[in-house]
Amino acid sequence: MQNALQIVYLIPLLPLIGFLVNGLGRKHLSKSLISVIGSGVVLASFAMSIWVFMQVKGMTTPYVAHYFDFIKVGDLKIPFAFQVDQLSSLFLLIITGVGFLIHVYSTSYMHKEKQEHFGRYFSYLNLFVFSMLLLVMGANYVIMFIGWEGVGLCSYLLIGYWFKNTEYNKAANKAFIMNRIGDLAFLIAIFWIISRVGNVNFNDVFAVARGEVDLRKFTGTDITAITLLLFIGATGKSAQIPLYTWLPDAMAGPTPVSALIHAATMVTAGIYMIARSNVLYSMSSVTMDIVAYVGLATALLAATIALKQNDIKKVLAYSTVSQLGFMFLALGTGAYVAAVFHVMTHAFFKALLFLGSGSVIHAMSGEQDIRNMGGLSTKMKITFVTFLIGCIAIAGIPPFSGFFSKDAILLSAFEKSPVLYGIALFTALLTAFYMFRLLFLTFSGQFRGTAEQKHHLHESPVAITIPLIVLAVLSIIGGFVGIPEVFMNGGDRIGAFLAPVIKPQGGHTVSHSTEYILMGLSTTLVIVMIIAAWFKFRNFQRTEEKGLGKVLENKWYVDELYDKVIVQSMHQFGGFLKSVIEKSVIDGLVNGVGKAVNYGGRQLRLLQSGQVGSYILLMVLSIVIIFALQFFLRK
Amino acid sequence: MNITQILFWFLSVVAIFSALMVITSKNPVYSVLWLIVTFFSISGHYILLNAQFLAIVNIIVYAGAIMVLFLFVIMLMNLNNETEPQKHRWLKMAGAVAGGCLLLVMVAALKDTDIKNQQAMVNEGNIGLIKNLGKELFTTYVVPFEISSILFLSAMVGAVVIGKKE
Amino acid sequence: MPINYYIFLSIALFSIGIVGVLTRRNAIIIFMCVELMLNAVNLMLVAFSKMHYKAALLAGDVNGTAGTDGQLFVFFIMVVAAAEVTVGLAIIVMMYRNIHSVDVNFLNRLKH
Amino acid sequence: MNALIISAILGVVMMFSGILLKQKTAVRNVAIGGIIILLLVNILEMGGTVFFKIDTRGMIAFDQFALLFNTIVFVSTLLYLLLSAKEIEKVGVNYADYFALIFFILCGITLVSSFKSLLILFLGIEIISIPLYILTGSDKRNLKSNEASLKYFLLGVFSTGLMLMGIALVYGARGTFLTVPDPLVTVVPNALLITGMSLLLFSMAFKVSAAPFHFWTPDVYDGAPTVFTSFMATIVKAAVFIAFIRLFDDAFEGLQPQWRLWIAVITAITLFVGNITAVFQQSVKRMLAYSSIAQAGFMLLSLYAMNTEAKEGLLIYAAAYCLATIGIFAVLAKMNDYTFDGFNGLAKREPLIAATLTILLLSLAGIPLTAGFLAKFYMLKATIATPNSLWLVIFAVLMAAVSVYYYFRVIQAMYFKEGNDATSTGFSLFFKGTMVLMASLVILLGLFPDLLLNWLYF
Amino acid sequence: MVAFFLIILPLLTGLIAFFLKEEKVVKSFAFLSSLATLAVSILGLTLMKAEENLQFTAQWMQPIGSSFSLRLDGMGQLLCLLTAISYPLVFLGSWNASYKRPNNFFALMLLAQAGLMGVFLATDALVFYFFWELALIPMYFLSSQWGGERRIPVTFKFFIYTFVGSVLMLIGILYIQSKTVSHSFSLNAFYVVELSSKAQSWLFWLFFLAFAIKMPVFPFHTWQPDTYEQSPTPTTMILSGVMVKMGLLGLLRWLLPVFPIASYVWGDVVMSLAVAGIVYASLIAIRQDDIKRLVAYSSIAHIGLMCAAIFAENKSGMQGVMLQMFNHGINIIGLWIIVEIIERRFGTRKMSELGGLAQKAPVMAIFFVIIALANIALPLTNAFAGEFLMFNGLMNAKSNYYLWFTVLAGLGIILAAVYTLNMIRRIFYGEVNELTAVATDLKLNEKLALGIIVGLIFWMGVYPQVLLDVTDNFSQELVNKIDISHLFRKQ
Repeated sequence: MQNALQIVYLIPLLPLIGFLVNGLGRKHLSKSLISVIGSGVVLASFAMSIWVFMQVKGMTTPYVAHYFDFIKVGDLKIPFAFQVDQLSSLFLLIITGVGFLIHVYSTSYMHKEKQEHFGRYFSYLNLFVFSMLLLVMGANYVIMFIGWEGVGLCSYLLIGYWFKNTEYNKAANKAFIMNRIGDLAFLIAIFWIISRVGNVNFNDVFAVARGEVDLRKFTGTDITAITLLLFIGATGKSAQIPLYTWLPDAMAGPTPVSALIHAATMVTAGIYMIARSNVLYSMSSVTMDIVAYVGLATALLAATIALKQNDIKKVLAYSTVSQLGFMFLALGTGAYVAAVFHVMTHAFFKALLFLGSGSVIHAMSGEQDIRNMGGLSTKMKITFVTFLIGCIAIAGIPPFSGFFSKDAILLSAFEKSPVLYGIALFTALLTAFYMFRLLFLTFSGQFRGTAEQKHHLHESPVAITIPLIVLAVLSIIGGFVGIPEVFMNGGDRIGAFLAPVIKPQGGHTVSHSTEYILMGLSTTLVIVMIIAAWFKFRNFQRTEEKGLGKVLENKWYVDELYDKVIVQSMHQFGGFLKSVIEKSVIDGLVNGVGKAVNYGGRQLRLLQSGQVGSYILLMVLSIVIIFALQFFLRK
Repeated sequence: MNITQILFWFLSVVAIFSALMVITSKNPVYSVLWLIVTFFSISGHYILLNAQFLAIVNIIVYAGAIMVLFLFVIMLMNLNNETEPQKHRWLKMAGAVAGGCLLLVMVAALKDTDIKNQQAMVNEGNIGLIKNLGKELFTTYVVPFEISSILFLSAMVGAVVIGKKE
Repeated sequence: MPINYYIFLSIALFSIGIVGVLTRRNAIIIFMCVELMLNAVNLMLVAFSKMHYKAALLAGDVNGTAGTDGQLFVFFIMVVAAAEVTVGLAIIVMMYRNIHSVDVNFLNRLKH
Repeated sequence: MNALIISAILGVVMMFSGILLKQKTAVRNVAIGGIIILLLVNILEMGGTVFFKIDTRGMIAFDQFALLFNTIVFVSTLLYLLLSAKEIEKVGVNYADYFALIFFILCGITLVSSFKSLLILFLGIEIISIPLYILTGSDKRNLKSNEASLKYFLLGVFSTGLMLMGIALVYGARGTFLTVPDPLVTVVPNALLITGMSLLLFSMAFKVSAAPFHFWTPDVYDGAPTVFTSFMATIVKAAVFIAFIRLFDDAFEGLQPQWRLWIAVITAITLFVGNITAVFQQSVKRMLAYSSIAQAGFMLLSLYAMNTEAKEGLLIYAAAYCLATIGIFAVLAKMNDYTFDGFNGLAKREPLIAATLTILLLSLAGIPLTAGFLAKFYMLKATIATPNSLWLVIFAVLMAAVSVYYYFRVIQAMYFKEGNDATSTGFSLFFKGTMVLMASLVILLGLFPDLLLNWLYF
Repeated sequence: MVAFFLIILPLLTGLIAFFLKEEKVVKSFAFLSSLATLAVSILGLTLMKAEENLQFTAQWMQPIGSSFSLRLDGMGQLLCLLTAISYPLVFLGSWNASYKRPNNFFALMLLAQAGLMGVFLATDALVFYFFWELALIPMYFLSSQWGGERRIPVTFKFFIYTFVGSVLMLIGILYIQSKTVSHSFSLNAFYVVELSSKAQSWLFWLFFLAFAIKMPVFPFHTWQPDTYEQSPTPTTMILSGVMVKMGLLGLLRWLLPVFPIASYVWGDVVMSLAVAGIVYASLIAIRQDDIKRLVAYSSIAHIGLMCAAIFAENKSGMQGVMLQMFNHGINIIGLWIIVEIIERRFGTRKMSELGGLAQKAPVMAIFFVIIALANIALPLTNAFAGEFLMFNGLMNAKSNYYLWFTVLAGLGIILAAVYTLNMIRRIFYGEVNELTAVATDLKLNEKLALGIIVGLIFWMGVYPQVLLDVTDNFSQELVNKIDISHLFRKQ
């Protein structure tokens, strides 16, 4: 029954409708109605996605739905078309599923907002879901880019949701602009592709890349350039070095937003894009290496920073950056499936963690500094348990979901080179350490907040806890779709599922024994780390950071560096142009002409002395000169 | 060196000398007188060229009427040498130099024209006689002649407009 | 008589006139110098007229009237000169009435 | 021929009208009637009906070109009288004589526009100049006027001397005064001829106030009574230009290589001096004097190019320039304050006058849709057609851009600045009507130059 | 006939408007007239597509080889539509503003419209030049009569500057005319004229100067920010929304096809100027505090991109420019409308003195954000397709430095985001101050105007094909005209 695919356009359309309804009616609709509409549309498209997912399973070739020509100039045709295949359908599930939960969560979390702002919030969320769906469903790079910029816009709007706060707006601008830098690279990549292929449809591009279309061809440089440019685009969206600094600041937005956009979905767009164009990437080893190294570096850097952060959301933000780094490492080592797998699991547990932190903040009436928390485990059981699950999942302890995906990544890293593996493992350990630091500081020990904070402490309402529970369950079982071959033959269902899109490279080169050793090693070390964290932070008293700790607390001063080197110098230069070049040089020249004319007039005037004698003298002299020239120069 | 040439040279020297005196003499009255001398010598040239009519008219109109008019005016304003202050020396020099240059360039320009070996017919050729001129004037040149009357008319009107006391 | 002599003579007179115009400040004298220039022109015209007459004779038309126009032009110049003198002296007198001087250097109200 | 004789007669008539008629208005009406008659007879002559058949022995030729120009002159004079006849009466007691002199000048103009002999040219120029000396000095109590008149006179007679020298030399070379010598007289460009030609060039340049012979212009135009400045700056100047182009077209066509370069140089200098000096002026009257020099520079382009387009262009230029300048001077004459500030806020008090004045100024500046643009357009077109003269064209248009600067100062003063009400005497309805007529003429000519030029070819 | 009416309608109504002294009357009269013009231009696009409707020729100045001939080709359609749309928007948007001597104001506005239409329609060089000036003069009077403090010197500089450019162009026109076989000013004669490549080179610069000053392209732009700042905002809307297109149209219709060789030879120089202008203007825009100046500089950047794309000389670029010419007009008019409202309400244009408007005037804020985002070419807004095509054109340009041009021009996108978002933040976000505390939201007419604009933004953003189809043939022909590859094949 194809009809699910025929109406696939409904999936993005419903959220769009939700956006319009909530956006226009935000003044008139009641909060409850807004919540129903907002979450309802997403739920609907979630249902659609499941339906689509069912159908996609068996397909070998992607289904492309062509609606109209977005741009048609000469032989360049850019259709407005959707493409549904295994990869995109998987992402559809994640986006709409997690999205729906977070909508539900928001209904209660944002309930204190004024009504019209409440409506604004939900319309933004729906708009985001719409753009994200556009991004993953686009059948060519341009449609993908439209979604790409769309999600950027929504993140901008949602980060600056509390627009009275200038700091938040600055953070929003920062996010948008940094994304734009990446987007430019993305655009140039698109143009490059057009100049070589003539259009941007995934199928045609990959066909050309595979050399199935003989007339047009990519040279090696083309591939490298295009893939690199695309990757730069990805670094912007997925917060990799050097464009990662916006993500921590993006925590200015409401917590559900951080959960949905800056943890579960948007930031994984980069991974999606690269996985989508895996054909191209596989053809350029240079890019692959770069991707791997950048990913690993980011993972490590972010993890180190996360060690010393005290804002509960900042910690999670850096852990997100770090996890994204892991995913890029996977991509770089050619383990696209592992990357996508980790995207999924990460979506579950990171969303869980963020929502948990949200619940905590909610309970602490806005307090975000973990140094002022502690001992909440007694007050809010569900939150604590789910949060704990999340931490275990991210730390990667079997059989929680994080373990499987991370293990796959580590394995592929090991295959590439043991060094990579070593660093990756180290990072993983750091992850475990800082996550449990967070956990212990928040939930164990004594309460360190103010009295009336203590008085207000309470478990969050159902609308918040239910999504937590659901996500917790998912974080536990989510890993079983990708059980390594060593445990169970054909356990890697996700790999099998994605096979039509991502060609599985042949079986692993490492022997099973080594694989077991690696797993054991990582697991034991992680547990050791957790225990270490327990002893260190069980009962915490604040101390002034110094030395490396201070550097870490200040995020290696990267923000300051950027500010000095780029922002400030640009401002200086702009000011220089404005006040010197524009005023004095260019305009000075223009006005100079006028001044010169005026001056000439003033001087020439003096020739008109009023004396008859001098007049005649001048006349006679000019006559003499002309005669002289005429008769002596002519000869 | 026949008599004509002697006369020519004599008259030329007189003309130039008196002309120089016109522009150098301090007293305006002297200038006028010297100018009259110049006119007479030019009339001499006319006679030499056998243009009697012009010679006579020159003496009557110019030396007679016009210069007398000048003389009257000068007397009327009783200008004499101290009434005319001197120009700045350098301006004078500049003027003299400019005029000299003009003379030079024109002489240089005209010294070797292709008509330089042509002759001006002297003391014969009767076109200069009143009879011929009159005939021409009242046949061929009657229109310009009448037009010149308009000129006089306008000059007269002008003189009245300017001169009349209000 | 070679025509050049006459040309140079009249050019000399003409230039003297110009020098006079340039070096004197008395309006009347300047005017007189202009008259001198005109006379130089007259002389030249007459000389040319006789030259052309002679040329015509040599060309062979006896009792031709070639060159008459030159002398007639001189006549017209005199006419015009007379007219100019009347007007000019009138203007100079008017000027004198107002500023009691005929010095052209005092004519400097209008400048720049 | 009609115009020549009628104008002379009218001059005499005006002289006597002063004695016979006592009211000023009557005299004025006679003058206006006279100019209308003049216009009619001239148009009749264009149609082919000549009242006086006189054999001028080829010294005068009233060809279509000359007649058309005369028509332009008479029309402009008519408008001039309509606008500023009143002002003429204000100048002095013997107002009738002023009209007489104006008619004598017109007589001279008909001569210089149609001469075929240097003698006629000479007489014509003199008939124009001598009355002008008078008119310049006609405001006798005003020292400036006296001074202007004396300066004009001295410089004028000096240039006459130059011209006569030139004529004499040309005669020496050619043996005739006719500008179109019969082909039997072979003319080789010898030194005599070239020198004479150059001297004529200089004296004519003086008359049209082309640099570096322009020095008299600002002083004289500034000193003379504004009404007469208007007349001599427009109609007379245009006439002398026609004489200029006729002279060099007829007499010295063969010598083009000798004079073209000098014309170009003089044109460039004139444009430069005229425009640049006008920029810094404070008095509108003096600015207009310099602008007339600048416009002369543009007209000189027609001499430089010397082709059909140039001649047509010169006619259009003459018309456009006369119309515009006469109008501006007419308004200026009614101003109490000749500085730019005198025009402040005129648009508020006299919107109609301001609007028409703006159109005229735009025409002078050469903005499209006005006759002024078309005039300049023709000049540039003619010039660009002549080989390697691009530098001159570019220079010319740059100078035109400069000219915009000082013309627009007036517009700015009228529209964008606040002023007090006492700066101008009132404008009669008749005056306004005439101004509107002029403005519409300017626009009409700017849109359909053929209206004028078709007269040349029928 | 359509072509003729497009000009004569505003011309006549403009002249009539001079005599309607009553403000309300003249206002509505002008508005109706602009609506009528819009109707005509839409007719030309839809019902009366037939060629004979789109052409108009009348005898005029026959002797000098000129004739009053108009033609409504693809680009003409587009730009006339833009002009026709912007006028009602401008009138509607600034309905609440009141001017002294309103009759002159609206009359001059309409006359300017006639001039613009003429420029867009003329297929005769002389007529083109006439309208070129005719459009300029009313603008000059509008700006320096109803403008700000320093209006007189500023607008005068603008006038002289553009005038110099145009007279130089006139020389070029005259020269070419003298070289054409039929000695005619008609466009087609210009297209087939034989010029030596040397002559082409200097003629190219004569023309380019005129257009560069008009657009304006760096470094001939210095008149523009001052003029935009000093002019009354409705005038500024027309200046920046429509008038700058005169320069672009000049390039497309009168420069490239007439001097294909020179355009190819000098293409790199021009593109470098344009691209330099993009970065330069954007950097300056970042440092602006005055909203008008900021928008002015951003406009310079946009125009620079269009100019560069034109000299990419391929169809993608051309189509992009066409699209962008229209959309840039719409967007910037939208921006000006809001700027004008702000200035009228608060008497200041300094961003440092504003802030927090989003709380007091949410509707205004939403409109402004949408238009501003359209201005930085966010996908699914109208500017995206245009800029996309232009960049694509740059990327596929013949020039050897195409990559550099693309990347540098791309910097413009980022910088545009920087200054636009900062502008939004500083005007609308943050806490209110005592100035903005009393702010009120949009009035109905303003809502209407902005609503239309936003509607257009999304329509053109989602389905730009509407416009692309209009200009498709034109661009194709243009590209064929300027293709000089056959010359190389010869050698």
